[in-house]
Amino acid sequence: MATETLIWLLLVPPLLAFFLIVLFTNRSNRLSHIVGVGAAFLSWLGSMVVFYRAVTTEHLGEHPFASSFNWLATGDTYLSIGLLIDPLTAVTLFFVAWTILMIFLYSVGYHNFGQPKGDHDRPGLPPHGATMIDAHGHSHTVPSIEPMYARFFAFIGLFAFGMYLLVLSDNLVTLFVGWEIMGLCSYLLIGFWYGKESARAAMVKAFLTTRIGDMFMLLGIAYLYSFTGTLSFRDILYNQEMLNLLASTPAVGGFLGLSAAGLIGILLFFGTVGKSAQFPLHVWLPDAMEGPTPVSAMIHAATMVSAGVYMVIRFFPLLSAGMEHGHLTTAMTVLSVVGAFTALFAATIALAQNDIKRVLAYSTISQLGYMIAALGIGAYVAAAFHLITHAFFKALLFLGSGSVIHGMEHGVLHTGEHVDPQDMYNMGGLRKKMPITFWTFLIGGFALSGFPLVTAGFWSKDEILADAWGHGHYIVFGVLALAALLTAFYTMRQITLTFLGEPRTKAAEHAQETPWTMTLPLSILAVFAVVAGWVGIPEHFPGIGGLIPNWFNEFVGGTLLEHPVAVDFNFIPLLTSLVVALGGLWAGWTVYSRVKTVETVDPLKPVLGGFHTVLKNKYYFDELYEKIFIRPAQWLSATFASLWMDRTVIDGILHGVAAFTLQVGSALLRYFDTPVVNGFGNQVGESAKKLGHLLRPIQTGRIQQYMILALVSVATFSALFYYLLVYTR
Amino acid sequence: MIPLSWYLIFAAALFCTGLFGVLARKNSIAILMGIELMLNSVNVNLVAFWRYRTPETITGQVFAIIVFAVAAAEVAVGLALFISIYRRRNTVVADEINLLKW
Amino acid sequence: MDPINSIANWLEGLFTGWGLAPWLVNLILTGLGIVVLSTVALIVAIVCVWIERKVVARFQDRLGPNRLGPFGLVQPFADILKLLLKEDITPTGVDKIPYNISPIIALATVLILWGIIPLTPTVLGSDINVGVLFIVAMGAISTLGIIMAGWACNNKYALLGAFRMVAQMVSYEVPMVIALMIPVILASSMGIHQIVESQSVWYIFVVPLAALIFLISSQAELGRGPFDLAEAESEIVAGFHIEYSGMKFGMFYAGELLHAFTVGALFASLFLGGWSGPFVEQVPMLGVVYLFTKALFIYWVIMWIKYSLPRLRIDHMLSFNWKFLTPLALALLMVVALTHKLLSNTDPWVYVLSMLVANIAVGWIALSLARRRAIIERKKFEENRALARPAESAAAAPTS
Amino acid sequence: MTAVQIIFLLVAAATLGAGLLVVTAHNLIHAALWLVVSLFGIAVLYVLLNAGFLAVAQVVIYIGAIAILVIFAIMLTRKVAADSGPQTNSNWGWGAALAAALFGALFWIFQGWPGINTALQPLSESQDTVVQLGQALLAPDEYLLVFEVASVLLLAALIGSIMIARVRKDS
Repeated sequence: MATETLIWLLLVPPLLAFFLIVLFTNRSNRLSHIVGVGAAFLSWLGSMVVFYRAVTTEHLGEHPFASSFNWLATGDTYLSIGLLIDPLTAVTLFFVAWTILMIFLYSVGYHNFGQPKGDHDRPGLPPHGATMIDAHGHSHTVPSIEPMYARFFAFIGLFAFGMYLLVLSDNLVTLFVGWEIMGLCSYLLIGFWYGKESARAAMVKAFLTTRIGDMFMLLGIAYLYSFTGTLSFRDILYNQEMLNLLASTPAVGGFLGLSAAGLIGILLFFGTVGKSAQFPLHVWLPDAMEGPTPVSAMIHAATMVSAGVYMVIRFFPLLSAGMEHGHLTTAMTVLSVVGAFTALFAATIALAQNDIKRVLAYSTISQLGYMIAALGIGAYVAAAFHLITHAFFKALLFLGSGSVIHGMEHGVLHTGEHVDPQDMYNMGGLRKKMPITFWTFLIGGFALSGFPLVTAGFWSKDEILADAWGHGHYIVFGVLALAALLTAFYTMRQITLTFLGEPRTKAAEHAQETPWTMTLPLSILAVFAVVAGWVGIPEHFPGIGGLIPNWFNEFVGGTLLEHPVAVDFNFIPLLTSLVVALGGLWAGWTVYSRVKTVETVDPLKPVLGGFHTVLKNKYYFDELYEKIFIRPAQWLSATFASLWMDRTVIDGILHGVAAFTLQVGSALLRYFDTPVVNGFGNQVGESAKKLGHLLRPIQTGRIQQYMILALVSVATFSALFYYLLVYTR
Repeated sequence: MIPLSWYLIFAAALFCTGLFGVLARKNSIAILMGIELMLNSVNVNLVAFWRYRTPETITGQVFAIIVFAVAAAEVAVGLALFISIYRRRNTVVADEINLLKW
Repeated sequence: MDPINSIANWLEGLFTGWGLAPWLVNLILTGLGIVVLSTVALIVAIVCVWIERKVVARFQDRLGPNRLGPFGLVQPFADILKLLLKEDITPTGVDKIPYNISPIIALATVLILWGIIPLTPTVLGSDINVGVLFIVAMGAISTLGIIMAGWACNNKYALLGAFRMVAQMVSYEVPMVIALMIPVILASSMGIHQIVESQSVWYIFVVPLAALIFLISSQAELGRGPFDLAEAESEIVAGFHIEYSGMKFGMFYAGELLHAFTVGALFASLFLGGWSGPFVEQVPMLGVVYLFTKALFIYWVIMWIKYSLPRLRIDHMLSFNWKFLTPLALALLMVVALTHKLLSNTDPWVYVLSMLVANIAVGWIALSLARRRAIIERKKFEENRALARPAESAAAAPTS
Repeated sequence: MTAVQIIFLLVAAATLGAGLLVVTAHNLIHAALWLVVSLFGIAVLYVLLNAGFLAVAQVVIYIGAIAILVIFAIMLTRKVAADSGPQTNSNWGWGAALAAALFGALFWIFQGWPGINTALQPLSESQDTVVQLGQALLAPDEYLLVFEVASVLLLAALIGSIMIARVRKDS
């Protein structure tokens, strides 16, 4: 089949699955997950075919697979929408397809398919477990199936559709549509267990926070459309005249001396800030952990946050438009500052979190900051590379953490002691209980902290650092290096607390390995977490450099108009990344292998002192926003709007008006209404009656006579008009 | 070589014939037949204009097709109406279907 | 170069040699062609009479006409002679014009179909680009002829027969048109000639289900086989041509037989590759032989069905069409169109095989659905069915 | 006076005559049959206009479906076997006058219209109107919407006519 046809078909299965499950199969859990996973599999299959064809095509960058049609008639032109496969899309599609399929499969196990119904499970609450009487008459408490199993698959189906649409679309309209579909789905999925107060709060928070970013993004899109008259990537990003024009014209109002390109870029970047949780809009991401773990993985690793970065990478030509050698455009400066800061800042917070998923959430924020910073300093390929490797190992880590939690929950149910199955302090020693989870998690964690040479994370991070050094952005380099150090540290902390040492609770002792539907995705993703890095090894790397050609750079670089040159090799960044990775890991191990019991205080506390509390409370950002935005808004609405404005002014006016009107009304009634109006009305009625009697004979009830009358009158009038309009002219 | 005017005049004549049928026939079904004639004359006009004025675009024929569809629908519903009227009032003479009089 | 065209060219040269205007020559040649073609068709009809009688005889375990000439070959001519010599009765109270026109329409609509059937690669009456639709149009006109006949006779039985026949034809036109659309989709043309030419693989192997639907619905179009309610002797004496006698009846009769054979020829052209066969490129006239062989085979199948199956009840006939055949045809059309769109530029074997599989799948699904329905119906019927029981009193009566 | 013109004149005359008989014939069945004749004439005119598809579609739809339907309806709604007496209502004079006036007006408008004598260009050989028609009917930026609406209309008519003409149990 022609690739142009195939890429359209990629979108169909997830959407179809959504409707099928919602409309028909939602009664049967088995059917629902068959439909859901089947749809994911079909899309995955198609994506792999497309990817294969893409990589085997010469000069895909110049001649991508594109197919579009005129959709919306805007005046005499058409707003054309369509799909596009260029190298960037191809690689993105690759990891999106893999992670989505893995996550679908994982959800089957995570929601305890095949387990009995819970004793007192209610829709909207996580399953509490069911008691079973076994053959010997002992009653066990075993995990119970998710009450809204089918609904979950419907949601993630729609979510997958949104992501595919966003990745494949060749214009901002459909990209934004996919973007918003995912926003909606993340809202629905974060609040999937809507029975929990915190989940409800988190879903609203996530929705509103991202909405702020989307608002700016919409502004950017509108500006872009009004400026260029098109929203297609090929027309804007791949013709140099348009870019130069955008770069040369000053922005509306010319504030900050921005160029149009710069302003649009920054506006679009705000969308990304919201979507991929960059500082200052990062607050929603940790709370999004209220959702089921596959959702966290979906949102954080595979799809939504990556989507933000993907959009910025996609618009890199616009952002970098008008960049001379060396010095960055304003937009890029903004990117690098925000990115680098976020990277460091989130990493510091991650140090002090105890919830296994929250740690990962903050590390996600910081890694995304990495990519943004990389883009900011113009390391296009490096950013894309890190996007992909990160997607794989972060999905792996999230699913792994989910598996850990699942195992812990099993233990909790088994022992019946009430401990938080997500708190790392309650774990420990899980490597014996859950070997597969442990090894895969270890691989993921090492990839995240950039363990040298073998892991994917090392290559991508090293490339970013090398770029930063090579182009002489030493501040960014320093900040990122520090962030990398912290990353390695907290990753090792997490691994140590979770898996190493001895079990610190009975629940941890009775934790149990999860079913194959969960471990299989872990294993597959672990493979990618290692090998994904080998496609991007720089040629001049000592020893192994050039064994495998730096295919990634060649391929993805082809997306841009002029092929970006890989920076020549330099030992300083390499040494730096080696030092930070290994040093961080070693430090994490030495510090946290000392934690023996649940009550042990975090060894960092004495070191950092008060600052640790600050970190633990995420720099009090939630409280800050509470104080700055929410409280004033509430106060304004309560005091000003409601009390003063409504009650006093408006009500007062109303009452006054009402009283006045009553007076006037009675006067009118007495002196005007009764004599004049009524009299007139009666007259009208009478005359109408008379007229009716007059006209009565015309209405014979014979349709043909009516028609004759109508035609005669039409003829007369047309003749009249003809005379007036044509002859007397 | 037929001039366009012939088609137009023919269509006009047919249209007026149909109109007369609509205005003057007693039986409702005959009125429907008159309407059919009018629709057909319109179609002839459409196709003739297509052929003579814009032969490169197919618009005229498309319109004619749509008119076919409309005519079919109209006949189906109209005849169904007449049949049910006949069942209730035992007549299809237009003048006797005058409940709405006065 | 086949004889027919060469003769035509020779005549053309001759006439122009006489100095006739080219359009006049054209007119004469066309007229000649029409005459020749319809003569051939009518002779075929006469042969059909013999074949029909022989075959029905064999089906009913008789010998059939065997007295007159070898194998009774001369029998049909005797029949014609009889029909010609019969007195031509025109009952009182008939509506003259329709009464006399309808037999002509009944025969003409069949004859005119021969104008678009390609006999050989080189010989066909006219290659109109909407041939398939033309077939349907002629069917419509024959419907008109029947209802005219039924009404004009001023006879209740005739009118009833005409009503039945028309209801049947109008409703079975729907699946027939849909089934006809499928070869059109495959050949991406409505012209019969192109359809025949584009059959590198006979369409009956590509879309067997469509062929089946077409066969069934044209069986109903013909009003024979299990669908011959229009002339159900036991109920309405002979249907719409009850009042006709002599050659008028003969025309109806010939029309019906020839129509059956024509349907065979159409089926052959649409699904069995028409004139195509070995050595047809070298000797075009072989095409006629192939076409007629295939047509005769289909004609035989039609007779086979007709003489093997009992007559349907009218409501069964209609509900079979509206509740089974039409939905099936629609579903098949969608499936075929989709498959064609998806696989049109793949390897032809993949294409043909997947098309075949799709057809079989659709047919199987439809059949299984119908079977389930039938089981339900039968249950419903057998529940409230009065079973004959021995009378209690008779059982209890003392035997003395 | 070429052959085509002669054919046109004959067909047009037949069609018009049949049309007149449709609106004047006493026997409704005859009127319906005349309607068939005039519809057929119009099909022939389509052929003269190189609209072969329309011609055949005209035969299928109008003669095959509509005319048959009309004949059925007439047969179902007749009190006596033969209609007798004039089939025109009291104010047929008005109708005739209006029709004549309309024809006059149209004729006069044609007189004024310059495009009335447009020369007929032969269609280009490459142009296959059937293919063109199909693509035009199904192209999203051409008449797809119209097509869909028409099909919905047909469906509505189908259901509606069944509902109207159905014999209800209660009555």
